[in-house]
Amino acid sequence: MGRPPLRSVLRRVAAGVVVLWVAATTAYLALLAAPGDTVDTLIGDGVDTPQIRADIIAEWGLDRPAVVQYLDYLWRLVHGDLGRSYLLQRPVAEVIGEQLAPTLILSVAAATLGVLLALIIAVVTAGDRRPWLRRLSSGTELLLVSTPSFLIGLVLLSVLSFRFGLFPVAGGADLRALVLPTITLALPIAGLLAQVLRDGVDRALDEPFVLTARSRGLTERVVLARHALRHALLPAVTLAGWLFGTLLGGAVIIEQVFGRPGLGQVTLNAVTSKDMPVVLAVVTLSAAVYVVVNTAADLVSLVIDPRLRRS
Amino acid sequence: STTATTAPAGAAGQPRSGGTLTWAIETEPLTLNPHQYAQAKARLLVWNSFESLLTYDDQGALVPWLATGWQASADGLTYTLTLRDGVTFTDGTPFDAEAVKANFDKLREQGYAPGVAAVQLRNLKGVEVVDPRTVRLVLTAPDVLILDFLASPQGAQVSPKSLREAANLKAGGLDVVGTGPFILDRYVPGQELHYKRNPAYDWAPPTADHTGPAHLDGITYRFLKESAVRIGALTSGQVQLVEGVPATDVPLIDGNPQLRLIRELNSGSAFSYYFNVSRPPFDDLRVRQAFREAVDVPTLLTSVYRDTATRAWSLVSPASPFYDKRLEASYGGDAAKANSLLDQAGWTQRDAEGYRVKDGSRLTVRLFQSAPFVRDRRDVLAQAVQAAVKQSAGIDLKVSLVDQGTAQEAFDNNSYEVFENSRADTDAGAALNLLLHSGGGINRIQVNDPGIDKLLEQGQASADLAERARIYAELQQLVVAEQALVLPLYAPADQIAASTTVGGVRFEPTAGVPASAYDLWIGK
Amino acid sequence: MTVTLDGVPAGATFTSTTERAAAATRRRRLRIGLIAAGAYLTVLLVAVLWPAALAPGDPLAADPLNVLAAPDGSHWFGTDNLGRDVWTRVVHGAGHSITIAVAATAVAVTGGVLLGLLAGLSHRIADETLSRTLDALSAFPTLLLAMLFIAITGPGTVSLIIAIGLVTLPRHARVVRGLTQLVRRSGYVEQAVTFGLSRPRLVLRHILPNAIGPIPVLAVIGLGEAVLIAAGLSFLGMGPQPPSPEWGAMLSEGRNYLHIAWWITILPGLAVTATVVSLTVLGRHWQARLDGRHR
Amino acid sequence: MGDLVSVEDLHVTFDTPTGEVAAVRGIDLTVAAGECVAIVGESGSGKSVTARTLVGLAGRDARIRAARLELAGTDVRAHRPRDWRQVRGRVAGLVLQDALVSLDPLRTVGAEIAEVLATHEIVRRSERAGRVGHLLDLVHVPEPQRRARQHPHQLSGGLRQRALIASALAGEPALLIADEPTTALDVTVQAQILALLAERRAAGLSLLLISHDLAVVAQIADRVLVMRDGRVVEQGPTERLLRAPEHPYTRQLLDAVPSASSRGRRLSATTGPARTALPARPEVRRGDTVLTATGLTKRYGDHTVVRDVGFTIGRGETLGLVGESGSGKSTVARIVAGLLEPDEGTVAFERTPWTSVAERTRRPLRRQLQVISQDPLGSFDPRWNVQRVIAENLDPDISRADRTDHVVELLHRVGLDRNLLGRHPRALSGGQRQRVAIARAIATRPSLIICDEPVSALDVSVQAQVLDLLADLRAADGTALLFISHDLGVVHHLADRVLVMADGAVVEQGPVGDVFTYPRHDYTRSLLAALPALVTTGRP
Ligand SMILES: Nc1ncnc2c1ncn2[C@@H]1O[C@H](COP(=O)(O)OP(=O)(O)OP(=O)(O)O)[C@@H](O)[C@H]1O
Ligand SMILES: Nc1ncnc2c1ncn2[C@@H]1O[C@H](COP(=O)(O)OP(=O)(O)OP(=O)(O)O)[C@@H](O)[C@H]1O
Ligand SMILES: [Mg+2]
Ligand SMILES: [Mg+2]
Repeated sequence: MGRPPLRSVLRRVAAGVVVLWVAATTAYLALLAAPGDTVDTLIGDGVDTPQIRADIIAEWGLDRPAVVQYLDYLWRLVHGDLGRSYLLQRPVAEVIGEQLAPTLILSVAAATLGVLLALIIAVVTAGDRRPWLRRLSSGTELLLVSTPSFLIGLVLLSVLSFRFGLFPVAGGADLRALVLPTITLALPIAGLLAQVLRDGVDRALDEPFVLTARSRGLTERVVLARHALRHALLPAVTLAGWLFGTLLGGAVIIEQVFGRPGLGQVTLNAVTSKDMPVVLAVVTLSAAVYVVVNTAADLVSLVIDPRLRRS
Repeated sequence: STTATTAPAGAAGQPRSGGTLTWAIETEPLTLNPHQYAQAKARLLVWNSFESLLTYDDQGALVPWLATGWQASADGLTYTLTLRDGVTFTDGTPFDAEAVKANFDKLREQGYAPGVAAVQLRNLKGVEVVDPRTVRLVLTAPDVLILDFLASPQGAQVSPKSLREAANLKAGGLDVVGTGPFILDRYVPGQELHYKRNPAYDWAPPTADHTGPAHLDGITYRFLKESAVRIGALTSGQVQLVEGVPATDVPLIDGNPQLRLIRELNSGSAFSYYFNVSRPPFDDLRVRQAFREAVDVPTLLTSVYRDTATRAWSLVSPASPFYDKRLEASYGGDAAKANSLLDQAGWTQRDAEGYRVKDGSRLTVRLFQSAPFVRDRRDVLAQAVQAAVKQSAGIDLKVSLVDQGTAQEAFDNNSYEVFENSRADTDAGAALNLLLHSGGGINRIQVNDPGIDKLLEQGQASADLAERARIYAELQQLVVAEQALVLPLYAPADQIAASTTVGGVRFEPTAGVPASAYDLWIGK
Repeated sequence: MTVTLDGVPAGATFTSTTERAAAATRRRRLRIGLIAAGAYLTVLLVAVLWPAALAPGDPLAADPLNVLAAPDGSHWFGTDNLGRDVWTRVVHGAGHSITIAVAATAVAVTGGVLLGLLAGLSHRIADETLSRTLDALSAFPTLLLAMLFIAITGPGTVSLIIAIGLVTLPRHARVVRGLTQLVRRSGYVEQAVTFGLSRPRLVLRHILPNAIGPIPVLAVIGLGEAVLIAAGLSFLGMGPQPPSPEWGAMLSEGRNYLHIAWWITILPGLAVTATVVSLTVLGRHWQARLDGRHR
Repeated sequence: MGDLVSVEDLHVTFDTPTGEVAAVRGIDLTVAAGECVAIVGESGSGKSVTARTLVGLAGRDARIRAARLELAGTDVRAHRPRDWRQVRGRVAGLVLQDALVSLDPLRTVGAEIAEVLATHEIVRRSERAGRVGHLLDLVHVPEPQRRARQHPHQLSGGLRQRALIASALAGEPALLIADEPTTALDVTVQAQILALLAERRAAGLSLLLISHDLAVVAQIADRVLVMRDGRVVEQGPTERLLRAPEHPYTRQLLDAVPSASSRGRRLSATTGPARTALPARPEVRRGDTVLTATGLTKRYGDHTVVRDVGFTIGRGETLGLVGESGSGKSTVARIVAGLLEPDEGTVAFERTPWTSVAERTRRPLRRQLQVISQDPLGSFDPRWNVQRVIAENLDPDISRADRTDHVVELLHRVGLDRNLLGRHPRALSGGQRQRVAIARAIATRPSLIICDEPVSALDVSVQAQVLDLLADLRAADGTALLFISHDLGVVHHLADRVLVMADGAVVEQGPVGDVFTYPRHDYTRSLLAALPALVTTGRP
């Protein structure tokens, strides 16, 4: 009791591995199908002669059959070797490794801020107590989730940074440089999560057990915090996968807007320049994170909801 | 339109030593190893920590740098270089003939720098160490462009120790060092580069403003891709220098007393549209001429770049010593002429959308822009050209902004009619070779003209500047005036915006790109 | 979205008219929102079907001598960096943006319904395989997957449509799969079995129509999302080709002028936001009505 | 004085988007200290609203008007939220109808009870755990310490209801309001809960008991109020009210209760002349079996839910199937209906093998066997209207033009008007829905109808109508019924023979009279003992 049974955890991990493999393979095949071959990519807009082509083919082992290259790729992947970047001429693990931290910091900061904001908004505006506040807030949330995040970022940047110089424009070292990107990334998250949470709280408040709780003489605040909120968290937790996607996808755009280093930039560059090893690594990495995040979310659900603990 | 202005000395007062600057640049270098250099936008970084054997002065003449002199043999097959004494790499390795040989050997190693080995060094047979201060380059065929290579970033000298031991030699990094006035001491990918002063530096080239160590204690280059962000960072005082100032932001800089704008044309080739002559409709000279007449270049440049772009008349940049002035005002901007040329060429009908039609097919020409390499708002310019040729001559220019693979595929399949390009080679001849020679590496327009080939070969074989200028002028007449292979649009320029406190902001002579940080200093 | 609470602070219990008035206002507000959304969408529809009615000009007509003009009487959304009228471009761009969103959603819905139905009706192994594939698909962050796809096919309208369709497909598939399983085990399907219905008839007559119940609503809300994703991709330079006045492309082009000509970016941005908001409001209202009917 | 509750002319009205709903329209109610007052009435008559109003939880949209509204001598009409909180749990405890959802599923039972102790500061923090155990013990929860640490879903329905009562008692209120505390429970468990409430009352607690089941309240209430449409139609001491009901509605309610004594007569005055005899049962030809089941066994994992069940149903016979929740009744029904394959055993329908054959082989005979489920709404395609629902089961050969006529005729047979044709089942009342389901079932003139708890979800009076209808149809068509119910009274009223199931096995079977009068098996006996009877001669 109380702990998820080992078997279901193992099942999840196995399913996760399958997802990983499918993701990596799909990406591999997709890139294979892409127009222009690898040699073209490596040449870029540089000089192009048969000799150069031959050199490149020899250097990267591109003359091997596609199957062999694929198996080699999987084999190295299993051993944690992500290959070398075509574009940057460095080990992919290194490229990604050094760009991971900024993205991670931004994501964690944004996720924390977003979730906190959402919780506060949901708790303050749930129910019918302050109808005007609720209206205001749900309108704002709708606007936030309906506006392209780069637009929000650009506006924040123009006003707070260029116009008033409150925050540095770019850079990753300074803690103050983290403020605007974090807000930009956190706002849509807060908007959507707040809606989901408030919806959950509202729904929970409609449940008979809340009526029972009220009949015990509890204050509204206690009813909300102790009873309704936990129920509202359940649907919110299942959004973990979405949250992760938003963070990574958002990072691509936010890093571009704010000129921050990070995985998003690496990804964008790799995708636009067909830097296959890097793209594959990002795909595999994001699939791995997705699997981990979703498994974690499942486990959190188990902790929150004892009913799920029956196998 | 304005012409290039060389930088005024800048800030108030005399050069001072000390302090650090932050410079926002547009492009993060793909590699920090000069041998692998491929991005003109990264050139200003190279000369901070690396140096070449020769360099250009502002007349386009070669002057000594790490080599004090050179001697070509009468047959043009051997070049003997004497090296400067007392130079050391920043890792302590002495700079000598062995080091130069090590660099050339590395460059010709298979798989290390295939582009360099196949093009610039294609005529190099070998390098001989005569004595510690003398090296000899032996060629298989006369090739004056080898000297241009000696002055190029790819020819920069890297410490032999780095060449042997660096962890990621091709990518470069803190462990790949040269002899420059600065030492790279921090690289945060995606964010910034930081250089500190090389205190031992004492071998500045004659083109520099001063000698001895650099003025600055250090300099940070921050990568800010978005132009609006760069300008924002400058106006809000977060950086002191910005490169890549878009035309639309010029008034913003001009209107700010704390800031000033410095501008210089690049050398090499002008940004031009080249016509693919291997397939219709540009196999017809009249259509090529008509396309050129249909575009009113000055109006377009004004609209896209305000008044900051310099119109090009030739594919050779006006900043180059080989520029042929006679081409100026010799063609272009005559819509009536364009229409009559097209009528003559048989494109007489019009379809519902107003495009010209012949034998049931529309006068469509395709231009592929490879997204990773689009800069200077060339995508916007393309749209402007597109609108112009439609409005004035009924030509359907299809512009596709695509990734490199797709662009490459279009080239491989010969399914394009227009090809756009500009090159920042210091010696325009090198660019012309690649673009116009029948065997050229980027002869995308597939011109195969013995006359052109012959002129190009003569230009490469001659060592005399005046002689070369004459040859290349003849070539430009042939290519631009007679055959109308190209529609030159503008001369790429670099614009630097800087805080007025920063002094010594310069451009590299001849190349026309921002110079290294060596001469920079901070006034009061 | 308004939820009436059963038994909140009971002090309210004894108040009368003010409370009722408040409830009435709430309802009216809701309706005002709905009417505004409907009105906007109607205008949008006109812009899509007959843009010339709202903006007779040519969205591509450049006016090199009048670039970056601020909004005024003649150009009431101002002009852009090539002197094109922003209002005309926004109106004509609606066709592009909405077509992309509609087509992408159609791709997502068609694919999602088919896959979801297939998975929901299949037995263990086939279902697992399909579900895992969908999982793998959703394991990519939306934007990354779309970027990858576009990187492969090259940018352009069709790529954009398929990419957005692809990334939003798993959601529809999941809903349909879950509902199919639910419906398959429901009382009425079981009942229909006792009437002797054959399997294909069962699927066509009962399972499919009930399993796709929420899809129209999801699709409407998904439309808004598709507009957003398209804008994001265009921002990254993976959208339709210039000089197409597609909204995302306009935003992307305009961003470099934000500090000197806000209207090039902000006004198309508002069009995007208003579209997404209106579609969401409409979708939610529809959903609430469906929920009300089922309760 | 001494009255704990004193209400005069209470009106409760709800604002809804479709208009006002007057849920309570002027009732008077008093509960004296130590008294047990019951409110009975059919669904929607305003019972729950009245109960909730007493603790100020009628809802935000509710408007309340009363000439007098006093709790423990205090006028609560002007109470603010803070004042109400002092009332709730302390003056009056509330037990809601459905224990399954009335305890927070995410919290332990102990935490729920302790919450009351903490809110009203009944005992010090350190003593709370002890007090929780004590309270659970008081309501006869075995192993109180362990149960306190469990979550609601780990408790059976009966235990959950006890825990809920414990939490309502924790604040030591003088009054306990129990809103249908036994509705969802099995008879045996129901009896235990009633005993528990009686015990608390004996200990001095006042009770306001709400139920739709007269038999339940008869057991412990001192006084009964009969509500209808928000009004009290009759009230008085239990004994008097049951023995000599004055109001026709009360009488109707009493008549509608099916039992051994109601066998053979009408339950509802609306389906025919009141209290008259039903049409004769069809003649049962025992030799001519419609369906034979032998050795049916069904397992889920290592849990055997049906164990070696066998029976036959003769043509025209009604076989009753009773048993507690989870005893496997529905599983048997699903096997017999050919919706579930048994692990062992066979079923023959109309002398044709019915199990272990392909669905295609069953299809021709499908029309002969129909199913009516407990939840009629769930058995209708949610998109369809009444006409389509019924027409789906018509003979496919009937021409399009005639189909409507057939549907109308079927509606008529089940006592529904043709103006319901275009309606959505959702817009029908429970009784109407079940009639539509029946109309659909008889459309094929089946030889056997399986009825799985067809009346469990209905009010007594509606239940009475449906039962009468089934009896009428059975007589007219000679249809055999497999009638499943957990209500012994209903089975006794309707069935010819009965099958008693416990834990998946048949423990007893035989003619209804024999089994219910002389039960041989202990389980049957305990079921019968727990059955709350309408004892009109006085309280037990
Ligand atoms: N919050 C509310 N808003 C609107 N109408 C309500 C509300 N609560 C109850 N009603 C209506 O008040 C009437 C009485 O409801 P109540 O719950 O008291 O019935 P009941 O006698 O308890 O029935 P049941 O036996 O089904 O529980 C019903 O018609 C119901 O629809
Ligand atoms: N699909 C299933 N998987 C596992 N267990 C099941 C399944 N269906 C039924 N059961 C179990 O079989 C047992 C008998 O269920 P069944 O529904 O036949 O009981 P019942 O007598 O009809 O009860 P009720 O009166 O509550 O309807 C229960 O314990 C139930 O949990
Ligand atoms: Mg009730
Ligand atoms: Mg059952």
